[in-house]
Amino acid sequence: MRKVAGLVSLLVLVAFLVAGALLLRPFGYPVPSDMDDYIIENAQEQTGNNNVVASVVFDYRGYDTLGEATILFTAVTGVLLLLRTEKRKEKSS
Amino acid sequence: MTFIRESGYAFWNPLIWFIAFIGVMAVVHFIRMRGQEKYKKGSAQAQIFVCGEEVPEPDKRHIRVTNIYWGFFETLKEYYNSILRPHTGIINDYIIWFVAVMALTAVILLIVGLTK
Amino acid sequence: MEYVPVNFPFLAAALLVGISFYIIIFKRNLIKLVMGIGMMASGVNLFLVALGYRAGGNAPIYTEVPEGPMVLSVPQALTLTSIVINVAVLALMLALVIQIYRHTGSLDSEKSRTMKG
Amino acid sequence: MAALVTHSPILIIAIPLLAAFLTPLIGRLSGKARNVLVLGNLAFVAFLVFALTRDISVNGIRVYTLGATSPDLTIPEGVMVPVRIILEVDGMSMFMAIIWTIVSLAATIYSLAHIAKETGQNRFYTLLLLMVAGAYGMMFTGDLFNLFVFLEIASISGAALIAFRTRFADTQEGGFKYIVISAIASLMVLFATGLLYGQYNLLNIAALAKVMEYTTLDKIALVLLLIAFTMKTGMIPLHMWFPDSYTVAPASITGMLVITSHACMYAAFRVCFSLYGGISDTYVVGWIITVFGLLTAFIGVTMAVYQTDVMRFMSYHAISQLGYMWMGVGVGLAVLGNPELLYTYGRDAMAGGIFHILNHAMYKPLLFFTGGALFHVTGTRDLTKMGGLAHKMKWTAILYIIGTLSISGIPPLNGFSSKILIYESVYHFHPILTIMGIIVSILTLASFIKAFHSAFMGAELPMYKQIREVPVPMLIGMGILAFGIVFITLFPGQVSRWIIYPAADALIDQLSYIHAVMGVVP
Amino acid sequence: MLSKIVRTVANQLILFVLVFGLYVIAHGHLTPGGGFQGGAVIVSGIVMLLVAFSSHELSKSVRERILSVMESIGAVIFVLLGFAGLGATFFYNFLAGSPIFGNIPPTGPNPGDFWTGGTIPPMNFAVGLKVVAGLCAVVLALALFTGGEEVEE
Repeated sequence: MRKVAGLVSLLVLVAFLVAGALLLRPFGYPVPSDMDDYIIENAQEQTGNNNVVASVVFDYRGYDTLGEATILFTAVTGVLLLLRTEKRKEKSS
Repeated sequence: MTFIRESGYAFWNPLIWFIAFIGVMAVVHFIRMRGQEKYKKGSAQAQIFVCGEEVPEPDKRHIRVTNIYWGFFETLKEYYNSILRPHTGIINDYIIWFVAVMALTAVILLIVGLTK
Repeated sequence: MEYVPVNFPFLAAALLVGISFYIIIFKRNLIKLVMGIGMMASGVNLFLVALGYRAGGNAPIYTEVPEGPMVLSVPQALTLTSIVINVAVLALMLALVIQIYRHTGSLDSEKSRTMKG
Repeated sequence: MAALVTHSPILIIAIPLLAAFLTPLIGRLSGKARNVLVLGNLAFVAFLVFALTRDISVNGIRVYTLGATSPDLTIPEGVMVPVRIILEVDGMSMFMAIIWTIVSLAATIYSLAHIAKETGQNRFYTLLLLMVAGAYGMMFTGDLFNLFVFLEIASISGAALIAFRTRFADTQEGGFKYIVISAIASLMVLFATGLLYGQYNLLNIAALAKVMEYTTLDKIALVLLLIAFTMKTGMIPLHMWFPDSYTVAPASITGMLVITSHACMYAAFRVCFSLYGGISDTYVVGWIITVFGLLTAFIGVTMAVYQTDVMRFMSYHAISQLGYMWMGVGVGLAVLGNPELLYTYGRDAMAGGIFHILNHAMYKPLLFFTGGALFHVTGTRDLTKMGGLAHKMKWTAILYIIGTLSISGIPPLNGFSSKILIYESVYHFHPILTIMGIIVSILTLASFIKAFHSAFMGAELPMYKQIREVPVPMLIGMGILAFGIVFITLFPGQVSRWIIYPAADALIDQLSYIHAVMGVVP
Repeated sequence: MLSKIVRTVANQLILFVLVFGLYVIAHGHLTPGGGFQGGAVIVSGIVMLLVAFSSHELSKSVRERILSVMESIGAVIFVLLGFAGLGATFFYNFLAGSPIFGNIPPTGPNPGDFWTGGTIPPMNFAVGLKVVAGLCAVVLALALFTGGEEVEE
């Protein structure tokens, strides 16, 4: 019962995802591409940087990169917090 | 400064409620004043009286949570059996529900899109 | 570069997400569950980076670049971000799995369950 | 001051981040300095939030373009679409931010005493600040991918905090369930973002809403976004992870997680109203949300009556209260395309749902804190082992009573003033909604009386002879929220006029949301 | 603790891995790469050491406290670079055109000049420091099943 329901709904969902993949614009021909064209043209004089991806990562979407670094920091803190060894005098915990 | 919150169909005013509350309190206090004054704390009047039996220990006479609303659950047993069955506590089943609801909503939206 | 009638990369990404959903639903082992989530992340990343491809384009880096169009740069940045995010998520998940195994001595999502209802 | 207000949308997010990065360094030196840093930081952020709220109530929506030469330069010349990440702060965002400010401050003060005996406090407060920043980022951002990033920040820190007490097995399980659910939901959000980006080559919500054509791909993206966020919110039947995770977390974190689930609900509203507000199917989506909300309210409360674990019982109540908000806002969404119905009752229904978010954010953390206080003194969450605690914990009992009366909508407390607004307006959409809402309210009162009797009433049990009232910081943390409840109780009209109706109008008015970013160009 | 051959080769190889990682971090604004990628390369070298020698050997030399302090410092530098742009807006590239890392390259394909990029090279370094420390801490913690000792306060 569980398996059947899960399989059926999974198939329906995958059908929708595949339909989405097929209905999307043809691969390799992005239209429109205003934002990326603007970035590729102006990245060099705006950020003084040859690597457009780096200028996107650290300048145009640098705020996302701050969040990304924060997530890494969060995960490291969380892992060290979870795997800590507690030196505690045995009290009624 | 008005206390009234208008919702278009009625109004709700805490101030009026408080006034009514105070009035009721006054009436209750008046009725209590008419009662006996012979009640004394600490005397035998304050003891628990269970038809002359000796009073059980506190943890014996405390009504536990499992005993409250027993009849409610007894009456709705079928409902609770059916509603507790999906709550398996297995993480995989949670994802099954997620996938199922996503598929259901997508189908509904698709059908609605086809009808118009 | 001729026109590709069926966009296979998008199809592959969608199927990868579907397969990982299958793993997450039907595999009771917690480590396999985590692997399924990693696979789903790979599928989504593949989808994102495939969105940025432009036929016959170069990498968007002007250092000694040959002439020609450049692929879109924003999807690559998004993919980089999401890869790091998924690394972080998987690390935390594995730490939690280690803890669960320490406490319950089992990796089965049904045997290691302490709460239900 | 003006510059402070100009930059406050980002400062509210970035200052907790900076403090979070500094916390491990300072915490190594002294624990007191760390606590002072955390509390002072949150207090300063609260000041910024209220300053920004006043500014927005006067000047309308405020946008902040990150990395541009000037904050309101949303669209650079030479292109018609926004290129950089844009924070967009309107009435709804500020409403959520006010809630989050109050609850995070109260929860932090509560934590000072609640986890005083635990190890790893530096990392605890680090993650707490990261969670604060993550939720603020979710509330303020106007960019889909940025929403995903901050959703992940809030989720990961939340999962690590749920599993904070590593010596119990169930905390680890709860954290694992939370992180798995969050990871899958966020990946679906990312997939939907990719679908929208592939079609329109845009990531900004307002810009996407302007060019939205509602193709089949947009439908799929809508489904992915909506269901992912509703699962993060805990809507039935996607709620089962919710009690498992919220039960085992430290009580202060549970109170904060309630508001992060409200932040996911805010993101769902943002998707339905601001991103997909112009589509033709708002009626269907609104009906779907309303029906799910009805199920959520009813099944949640019936499951709650059944529980015997105090925190689990309150978690199920949190689910059933979420149902009211879904009902109210769902009705508002269903009539969004019909202005006359919208201004007859739809707007009031949305205001009721949003007002209920505020009330729920006041009394549910308070109740979770009282549950945590019971756990603090008795060492167990099992109601069957409790009894007669009111003899020793008078203040906790009083605060619990306030929360109980408020959550079950007993006049004159604030729960009533939002519920009556929902009942009256939803009745005109479909009467069954109101009837079920009243039944749910009755069951809520019944179950809370049950829990109150079994925990507080009765004779003093011998095993609890030498317990004492909880420490003062925990009482202060609870007292802040109780004061909020009393304030909303006394001034419902003022509160709704100041923040509730502006928030509802901010959701309804999609055009001004778009124009704030795209300019008023045709 | 693997065989002597493996340990010797790892001892020799780690130097090259570190140098390559530093190169990827430093030239993130000219060639493919950057802070995250270079940090990942360096951490892969450390994982190689972890495989060659035992994790306890490594944990003697690499302390968890130092790693977390390094990570916090990297994160603080990164966010402060964002704050420094507050003259215009948060994350404004205030170093572009200034004496340090301020050169503007000619538009179009060019050989590349290290002294360009504004705030991007410093951010790369900060992120690199952060990623190296953080991933090292995670790898060690997952290998040793412990995240350092927390003494009760």
